[in-house]
Amino acid sequence: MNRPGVATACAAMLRRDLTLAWRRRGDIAMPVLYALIVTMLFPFALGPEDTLLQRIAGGVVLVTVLLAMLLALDAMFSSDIEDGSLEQLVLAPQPLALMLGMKILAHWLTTALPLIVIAPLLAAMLHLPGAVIPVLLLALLLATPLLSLLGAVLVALTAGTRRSGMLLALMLLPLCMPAVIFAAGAVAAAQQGLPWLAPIAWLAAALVLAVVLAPLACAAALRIALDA
Amino acid sequence: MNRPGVATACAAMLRRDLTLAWRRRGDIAMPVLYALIVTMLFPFALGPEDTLLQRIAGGVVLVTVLLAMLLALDAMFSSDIEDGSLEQLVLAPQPLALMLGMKILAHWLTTALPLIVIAPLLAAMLHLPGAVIPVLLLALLLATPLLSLLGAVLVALTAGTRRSGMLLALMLLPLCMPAVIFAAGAVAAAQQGLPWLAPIAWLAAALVLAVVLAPLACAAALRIALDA
Amino acid sequence: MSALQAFFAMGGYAIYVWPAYALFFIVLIADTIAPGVRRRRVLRELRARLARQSVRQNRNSPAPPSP
Amino acid sequence: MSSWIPLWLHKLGSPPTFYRFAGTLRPWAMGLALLLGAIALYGGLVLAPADYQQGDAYRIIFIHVPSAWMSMFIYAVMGVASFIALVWRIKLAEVVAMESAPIGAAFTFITLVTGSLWGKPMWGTWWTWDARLTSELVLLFLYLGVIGLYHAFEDRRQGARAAAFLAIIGIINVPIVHFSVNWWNTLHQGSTVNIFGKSKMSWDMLWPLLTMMLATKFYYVASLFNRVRTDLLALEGGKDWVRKIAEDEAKS
Amino acid sequence: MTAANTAVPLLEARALSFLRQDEPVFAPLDFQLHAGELALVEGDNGSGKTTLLRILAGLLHVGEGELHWRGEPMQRDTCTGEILFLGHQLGLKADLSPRENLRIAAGLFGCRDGIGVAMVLDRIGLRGYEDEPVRRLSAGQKKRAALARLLLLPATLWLLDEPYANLDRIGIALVNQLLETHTAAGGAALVTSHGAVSFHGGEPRHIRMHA
Amino acid sequence: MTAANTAVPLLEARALSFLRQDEPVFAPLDFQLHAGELALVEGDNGSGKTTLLRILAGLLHVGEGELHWRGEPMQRDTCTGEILFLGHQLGLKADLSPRENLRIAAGLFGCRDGIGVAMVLDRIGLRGYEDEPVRRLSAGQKKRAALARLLLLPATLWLLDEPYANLDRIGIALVNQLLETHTAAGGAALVTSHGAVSFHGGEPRHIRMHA
Ligand code: HEM
Ligand SMILES: Nc1ncnc2c1ncn2[C@@H]1O[C@H](COP(=O)(O)OP(=O)(O)OP(=O)(O)O)[C@@H](O)[C@H]1O
Ligand SMILES: Nc1ncnc2c1ncn2[C@@H]1O[C@H](COP(=O)(O)OP(=O)(O)OP(=O)(O)O)[C@@H](O)[C@H]1O
Ligand SMILES: [Mg+2]
Ligand SMILES: [Mg+2]
Repeated sequence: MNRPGVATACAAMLRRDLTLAWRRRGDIAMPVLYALIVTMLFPFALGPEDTLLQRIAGGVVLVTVLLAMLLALDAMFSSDIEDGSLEQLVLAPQPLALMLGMKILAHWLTTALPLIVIAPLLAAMLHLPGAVIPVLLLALLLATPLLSLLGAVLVALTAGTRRSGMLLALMLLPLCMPAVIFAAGAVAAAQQGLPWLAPIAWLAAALVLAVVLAPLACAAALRIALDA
Repeated sequence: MNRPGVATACAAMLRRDLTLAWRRRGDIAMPVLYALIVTMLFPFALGPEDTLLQRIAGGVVLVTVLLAMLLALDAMFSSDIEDGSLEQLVLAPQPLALMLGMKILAHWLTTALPLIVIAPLLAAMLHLPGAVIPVLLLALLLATPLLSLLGAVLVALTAGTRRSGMLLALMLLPLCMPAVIFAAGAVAAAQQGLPWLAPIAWLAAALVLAVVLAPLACAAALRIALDA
Repeated sequence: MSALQAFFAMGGYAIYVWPAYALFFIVLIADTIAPGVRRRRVLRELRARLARQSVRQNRNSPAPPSP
Repeated sequence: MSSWIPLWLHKLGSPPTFYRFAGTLRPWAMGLALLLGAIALYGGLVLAPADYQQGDAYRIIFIHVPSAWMSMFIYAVMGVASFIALVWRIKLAEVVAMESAPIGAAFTFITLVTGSLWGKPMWGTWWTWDARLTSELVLLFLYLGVIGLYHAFEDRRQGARAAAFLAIIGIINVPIVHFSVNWWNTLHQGSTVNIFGKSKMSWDMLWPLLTMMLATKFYYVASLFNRVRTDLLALEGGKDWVRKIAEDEAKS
Repeated sequence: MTAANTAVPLLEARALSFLRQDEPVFAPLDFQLHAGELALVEGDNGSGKTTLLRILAGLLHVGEGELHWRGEPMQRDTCTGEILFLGHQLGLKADLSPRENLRIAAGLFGCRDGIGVAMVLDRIGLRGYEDEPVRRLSAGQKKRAALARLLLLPATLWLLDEPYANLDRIGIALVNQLLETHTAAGGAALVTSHGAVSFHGGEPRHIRMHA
Repeated sequence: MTAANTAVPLLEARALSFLRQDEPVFAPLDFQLHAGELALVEGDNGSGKTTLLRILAGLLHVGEGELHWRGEPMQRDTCTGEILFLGHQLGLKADLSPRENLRIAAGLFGCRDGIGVAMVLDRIGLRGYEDEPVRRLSAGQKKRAALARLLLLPATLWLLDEPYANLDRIGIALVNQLLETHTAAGGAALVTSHGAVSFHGGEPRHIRMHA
């Protein structure tokens, strides 16, 4: 009998989620397309005035990317709960928090990363100055994992309930507002040529904290959710 | 043996979907909260400049409401397919198109109507002039059922597939673009004091067409989706 | 400027005209080649399917019981 | 299958027959396409004079306009084939509809790119949200939607039926593309070519354009036959004639 | 309703088969089902029993061969409302109670004369669970809630896919009794099952599936 | 592994019960399960069999009473990886093939010495379906894919909730055989089932549930 090491188990978990995402790659593309649509609709809805678009570009891209991420958040554990996979995961002789950390990582890789990749395109569609784009990307690189981690905890908490949607949105709003404010602050500062390091540093600090604590919280929350 | 009349069946169908929505009323609130969050984030992301916000208010509200509707569209038939309810509906001795029409109506009542109700609030949050709000509401009242109807057909078409998300977005984009253009056109015209009846009339014409044809198309598409 | 040079210069619009023609040909050539590639894949998969099918048919119904 | 469909059509609709028929006809169609294409290119790029307003940039017309016509023509073919496929469940019609889509998408893409390459010198911009341009972009999305839907189903015939359905819904976009210049006054040119009446274009420019149009039609036939043959193999995998082809090919 | 074994069979299949990716799922089938008869569909796992039932219900298209309903080619509207199908998916909304689920079914299909939802739930053994959301029921209770449709809805042909699975002994006996009453009243039923079916009203017909 | 019936039972329940909304789901239970033993959990629909198995698996919290594992109070980490649970939900991802599903299970739980995924799938009767997405399998084939875990994963106690449902006769015989091999090798199993279990290796223990 050969028990797998933690590394093997982590790899198995990550591979599983990535394979599943690949099988349903249409759903990966969904947030991306969604973000593209939103960005394309703005010139229609507001009229194609360059200065106006440029003025709002940074904010629109940030809000769009973060909201596109929320789209995919809700489904993070639901299919695993329905088909009984989560039970099997809980029963496995592996640290649950770590396994959930892998799930969150897979989620970030499959939803946030594609969004970050197309963010420059979105920014260009709204004529954001090229010099600001690196700052935008940096802000997104820090804000999106933060959102994934916090989101996972909340999704786990609401997993046992039937009215998850509203609760999720209600609880996420206050949690993601600071992330948006700091990220948008950094982008706006960069656009005006001011120093943008401080808000980025805040984001980074929050991210470090979340990486350590969120998987643990997530595991505890899921055990509660299953116990009914 | 007493076969129910069409009216009874319609009522049963509508009641069923409304009851289900009420049981999961948290999910009804989700698009509303989503729209609220987006609208609240804009001032944060762009800075609270009244003139700028006012300039983009009409467009932002329209885009937000329509996108919030898209959120709920994907799930329109999925749970019915998974638990076998759709099979039962197809086998019932009732015109399927009519039953689906009821489902679409229920969907509109539970997702679009709450959004329309809070639209004035959203508009006020972005300082849209009060005089424009009736036009905005009229545009929404015509554009949202159009989106529900067209969306239902496309959701039905993709119901049998595994990669529904992306396809849905891909196919909806071209179909909802005209609705956004006309609705935004009407609002913009009203805001500038120009006549806004023509785009509204176009929307109304499209809606009438869709009301007649979409349920039929939806029924045909669902029969194809089940056939595997 | 030779006639040929003039021809390639396209009255100063070369950077618009020639990419257009290049794209036209590249896309159509790709469109011509693609089915051949797919054809080979289809036939390969078909052979794999036939192999799998013969496995299913030859499967002796009761699983060989051996602890 | 209704009896009024003539017998030969019915026969031709049988996959193995069509496979052979398309196999023999395809080289001829391709040859004609190449020949006519070469003539049209010579006529358009060398013989035709420069435009007095647009200079040599107008020469993009010889691919832009035939591609644009093909993008709509193929959609129409796809729509008709889709209709037949849905009503009579003829397998060949499904295949013709589904394999037309990638070719149509290719021509639509060419139209969009050549159009914006032409637009930069003429209008000073690569892209505007003009009605014709937008509706052509929508056409591309429709093609992509049909292709995507077809491949999203596990059962190919089911996918073909669903996608055929989408193709029929989307057909309203074709008249919108064509008449958009009349209905909304926009940047894009109105009709300048008129096949039956008098065209607003000089004959020197018109004949290469019409020749190119014919060339693209033949190209479409050739490409379609090529694709349909491949798809028939994939669809009829259970049938003996395909198994024979598979085994023969494995040996050689 | 007619007595059993009249001249025209209720349902007749001739060389019926179904194709998935152009391969037949099961060997061509020929069978007749008369009013008042019960047919057991037998076969190993994956032999195509569920597929057959879905074809008969009109959910899948006939691949090859023919299907006749009361002597005429079977079409979507020839037998509408006469067929009751119970599949592996039970067709219950998990958020609604058994009572609400049955009400909806009755609203769509109608209900038999003189039979009410409360009575049906009582007979099927769900007394006390009428207003519990289906999600909170045990596997067998869910199955019972789905089977309650058999009692409530009017139908000539029952297509039951493994109706015995998840049921306890009382439940199994109940299903057998339902089948007897139904066939005695001139109805017909096609049932798939792996367990022994101790059906008392006459020897059932057997349809064997070969993959 | 130890021989059957050693002094310390593998699993022992003392006045075990579970409360839902402060009401006991089943009457207090007392039982012992030794290595090498098979216990049948019996009871009508809704009597709490599934609930009991989920408690033993550690998915639900013990309401009242005590639960001991090898003589010590049962906690999450005392028996980690020794228990294999198979519930009404099979725990298979529908988009993955049986092979991929088993690979994941092996990655999390480890696998028995000298046993590979291909071999297991072959024995469980899924030859030719190894790479089909689980969604496309028939009900019985899905069940087999889930049961393949029994062959692949190392575990001392099997908790099987209606393992026979949806299986054909060959499949049922296969499960019985698996249970025999497992108990003969010193493993233990708790099985719920409504059908007859023709278990050959000694008389199974019976645990009766009363709602
Ligand atoms: C991305 C940009 C463009 C797109 C998507 C586009 C699309 C189309 C389409 C779809 C047609 C066929 C219309 C029909 O026959 O119904 C067409 C025709 C035509 N286009 Fe464009 N076009 C673009 C840019 C341009 C530009 C920049 C010019 C020239 C200044 C141009 C000149 C023409 C001409 C002359 C025709 C033939 C009109 C006729 O005889 O009907 N196009 N284009
Ligand atoms: N949706 C599907 N797509 C593709 N193949 C399928 C699908 N459903 C079933 N199959 C295949 O078709 C065959 C017949 O399946 P079916 O479900 O009819 O079997 P069954 O007789 O009901 O088996 P069981 O006793 O296990 O329920 C099986 O080999 C199965 O793998
Ligand atoms: N999630 C739940 N929430 C509330 N009550 C539940 C839940 N699941 C089951 N119950 C109730 O608890 C009781 C026991 O259910 P359980 O599923 O354990 O029964 P069971 O013995 O497995 O029955 P079956 O043979 O039908 O599977 C039932 O009365 C059921 O209604
Ligand atoms: Mg089955
Ligand atoms: Mg149970």
